[in-house]
Amino acid sequence: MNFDPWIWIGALLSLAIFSFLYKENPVYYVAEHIYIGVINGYLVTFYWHNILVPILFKRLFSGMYLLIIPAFIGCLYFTRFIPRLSWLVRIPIALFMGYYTGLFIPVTIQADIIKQIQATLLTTQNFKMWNAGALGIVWSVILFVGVICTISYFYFSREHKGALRVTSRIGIVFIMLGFGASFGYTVMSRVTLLIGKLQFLMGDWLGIIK
Amino acid sequence: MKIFETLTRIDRRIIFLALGGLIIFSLLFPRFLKVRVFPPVAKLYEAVDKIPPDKALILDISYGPQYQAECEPMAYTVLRHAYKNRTKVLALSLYAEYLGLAKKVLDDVTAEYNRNARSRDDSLIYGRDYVFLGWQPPPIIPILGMGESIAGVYQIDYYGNQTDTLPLMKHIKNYNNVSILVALGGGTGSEKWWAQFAQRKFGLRVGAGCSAVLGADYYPYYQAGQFTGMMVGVKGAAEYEELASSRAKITAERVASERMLSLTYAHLIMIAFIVIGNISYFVTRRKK
Amino acid sequence: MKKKIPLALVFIAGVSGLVAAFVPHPLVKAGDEIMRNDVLRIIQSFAFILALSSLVSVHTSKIRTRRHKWPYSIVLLASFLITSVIGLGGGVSGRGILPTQIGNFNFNIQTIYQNVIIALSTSMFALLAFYMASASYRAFRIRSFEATLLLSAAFIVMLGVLPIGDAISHHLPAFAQWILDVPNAAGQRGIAFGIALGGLATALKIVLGIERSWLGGGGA
Amino acid sequence: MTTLMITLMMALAPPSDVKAYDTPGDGGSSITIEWQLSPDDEDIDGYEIHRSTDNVTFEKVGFVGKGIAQTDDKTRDRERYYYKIAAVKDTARAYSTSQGPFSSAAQWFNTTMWNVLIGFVVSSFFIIFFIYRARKGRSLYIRKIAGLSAVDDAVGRATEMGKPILYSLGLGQIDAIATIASLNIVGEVAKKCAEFETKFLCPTFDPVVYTVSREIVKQSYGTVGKPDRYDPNSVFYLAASSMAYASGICGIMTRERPATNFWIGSFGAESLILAETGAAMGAIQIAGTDNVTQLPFFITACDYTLIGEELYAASAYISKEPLLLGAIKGEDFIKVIIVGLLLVGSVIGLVSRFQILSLFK
Repeated sequence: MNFDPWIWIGALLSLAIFSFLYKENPVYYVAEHIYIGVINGYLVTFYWHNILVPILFKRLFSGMYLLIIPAFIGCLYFTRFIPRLSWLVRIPIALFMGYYTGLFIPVTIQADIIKQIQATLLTTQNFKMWNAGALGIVWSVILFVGVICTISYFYFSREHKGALRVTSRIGIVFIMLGFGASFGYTVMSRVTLLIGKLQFLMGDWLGIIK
Repeated sequence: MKIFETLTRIDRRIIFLALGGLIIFSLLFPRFLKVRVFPPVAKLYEAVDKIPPDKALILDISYGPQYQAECEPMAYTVLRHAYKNRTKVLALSLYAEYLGLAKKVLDDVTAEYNRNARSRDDSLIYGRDYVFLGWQPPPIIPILGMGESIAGVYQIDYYGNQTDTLPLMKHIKNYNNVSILVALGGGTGSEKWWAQFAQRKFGLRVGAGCSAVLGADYYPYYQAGQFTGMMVGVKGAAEYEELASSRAKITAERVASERMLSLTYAHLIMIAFIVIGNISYFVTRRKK
Repeated sequence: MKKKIPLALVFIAGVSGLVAAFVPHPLVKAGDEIMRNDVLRIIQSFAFILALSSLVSVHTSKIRTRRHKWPYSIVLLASFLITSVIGLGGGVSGRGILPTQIGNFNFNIQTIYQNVIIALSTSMFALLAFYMASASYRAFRIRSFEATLLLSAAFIVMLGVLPIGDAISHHLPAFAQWILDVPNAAGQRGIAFGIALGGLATALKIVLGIERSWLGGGGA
Repeated sequence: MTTLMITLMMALAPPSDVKAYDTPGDGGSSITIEWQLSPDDEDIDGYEIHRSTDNVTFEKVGFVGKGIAQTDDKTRDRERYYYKIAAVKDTARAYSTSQGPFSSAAQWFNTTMWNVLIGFVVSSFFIIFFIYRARKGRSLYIRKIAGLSAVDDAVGRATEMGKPILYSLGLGQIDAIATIASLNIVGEVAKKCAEFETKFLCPTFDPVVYTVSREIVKQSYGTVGKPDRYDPNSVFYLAASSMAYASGICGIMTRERPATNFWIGSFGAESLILAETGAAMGAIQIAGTDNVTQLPFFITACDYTLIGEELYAASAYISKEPLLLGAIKGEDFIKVIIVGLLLVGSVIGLVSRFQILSLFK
């Protein structure tokens, strides 16, 4: 058995979390509240030492007075406590949201539309991607049909009747097969993590296994 | 027929108990499971096995605690394999947080090797046989910079030695003296960066080891030849161990292969519950 | 004014973001970097302070009014305070003004991170293994066409990734990989198109001021 | 020694055909250099890039491995540069002839993104066009979305049982589109809770999202005429770390026992922890996310799941705003264009020699 106090703290907190599997209980609640408290304390440290001090205060005091502007905009969040000025909260939010949505538009067009079209097109070059010889053509065609049928499932402005009903049903087949497969694949990763965790408890802490 | 009714609604705690109990049982009585080796791992093994004596292996250990269980066995088995062949090894981590995990692997495997060494020549000596370069931020700096000069990027190693004074570093100048880099990333995507930058710009061969969750994302890189070989999840590590044991005759403990047994139990019990659920569902529904 | 100024700002900010993506000129790039690395990060830190005030106020009010299970709130506030003091005073690497070591016992913020936060987060992560078992038992039934598909794909993959699947048939692992590479990729790609278009439309609506829920007014 | 060096140099063939040009679509300060590999490429260490401003004194500015025939060099804009490439083996160098002058400049448009620009213009046009049509009062049909019709029942059920409703906006920041869609839905759900006087709980992850959602919920209570029923602590910040957030919500679920859970927004691995704990508590659960990797878990553990774009459609649908609905029609129109592009592109790709893939870089 290991007598390092940190190993004990880690082990007991882990057991407290696992106790939730049986049912909710005071031990879990204590761990939960410690978790939320500690993580926010850690985030305070992070925001202070990694953002506010180096990016704002140090530079502000060394002469970059313009930084007072973002600091002022940031302070507008606190107008929430003053009912007459509370609408000013919208200003930092507008800046934040506006800028990131603007940046988002070209990125998503490039990564999620143009690149995906490229990978789906039926061309001899894409057939070769599979390293499967003539079968590559078959896989590419199945993929192609699957993509188009899945898109049709997300066609909202018409009732799914007739041809659209058929294609959207096929789309669902692809979606569900994919979901099942990625569920199955993820199991392996999560179970391994659990095995590693149990090895820590039984080995590093209790010392009953090697 | 009442039994089937109950079997459609097994309390989740029974499932938890069965799963947890089986894993604990398998850990108490460890046995390893033989696995068939698939081409991605076989190719990686070949590449590491055929490293010429004048060239080195770089091992990038950049996984965090969430992927430790999957990626750590990979680090152990690759490093053992390299040591067994007396391949020169440079280890590094792209993230400061994970240096501790990297150091642990390096210390453990080196000590294990040296315990069986009979003479000084036979044992691994720091600076002559292996070097721990440590960490240089941001990741792109070592990835590109080592193409020109490794000692230029890592002017001091993890222990504070002047890197260019180490005997090993006199021969290993840049990627031209490196046969393959094995990147064990686990969730950060760093394996891709090695392929995108070091591989494309310097023609460095890159092998990857990643979590099972990322396997599908990384497979295209292997298919396109950007990864020379790859290990996916604990199964990939077990396949490598299989080769290390059967071909390189490494006798060390096979952690991943043992975990494969626990993993098999876990999968089987999950599958068993799904089957039980369906049979009893089928029976009770027919009755109605 | 209470709505017009924010709407004008969101438009200006949105167009600047858009321009920054298309224009590589150093002037624009420098502006983009200042915006993302300095301005927005500073603004975000203030939002975090506001959020913390919510955390503290919820729990102090619980303690004051002796609401159901209030003692846990003391645990939360205490661990929050202790960690903050150690982190702020002791510094990121434990070399701050506050001592973070007594004898051999080290308690700087990194040690707390390594031993408390990581222990807790990996344990939560490990719960997933159990929950996958219970969720699959409950939901993977041949109840409907969709559920059957979900079930069979998961079944094949779960077997296929194991040595035992390989022992049943050498084709099983390849088949599992195939499901992942072909039908899964097709489904995901189709979903991705929809998400991209929906995202694009929402982004446009925000920049143009058509989507105003964020003003707090709900709807237009 | 000198003789040895000369013989070595003579044995080494230099690279040829050195070409250089201003790197396209960048912010300047970069010149791209290309060359033909040395015939001795197999044996050499790599290539050195040498640069000069006067074509007389050259300095080494870069190095690439063997087998590589292209690189870029950091430059000062408008300065004129000459380049030569050396094949390197140990101390031996075989230089190509020098080429130049070349200079770099900053561009005002990233020419490699022309296809993105076209995509942007075309899709914005259709989305705005259909929004405009909707504004004129054209009625639009939107197919039924299963999770949405359940919202009313879910709120009603919680009211009957006298239990609260829990709504999570996910782990995305305010710039995540899923979060914004979720903000639309949270307002409507809060309105229903206000009407039925059902207790409403909204633990948040991101600080900025916290500030926004608080305003929205407060406003919702005002809209239905019950501002006094609004509890300022109903929307609260929990923790900006995924597993801490999950552990907190698990605790809240077991203490407050909500009858209905909404998981709408962007989620990571914690999705199953949330949904499975909720399912074990017997709550009705409605989920919606655009994180494809988490959808399988919501599908298995929740009663209703809005898949990807359904979430955005739902947010437009639930607000019954014709302008928002118009955008959906526009999106559908673009889908038809995409399918058309796929079909036409494939035909061109199969029958002609035209490199169709190059259009979609």
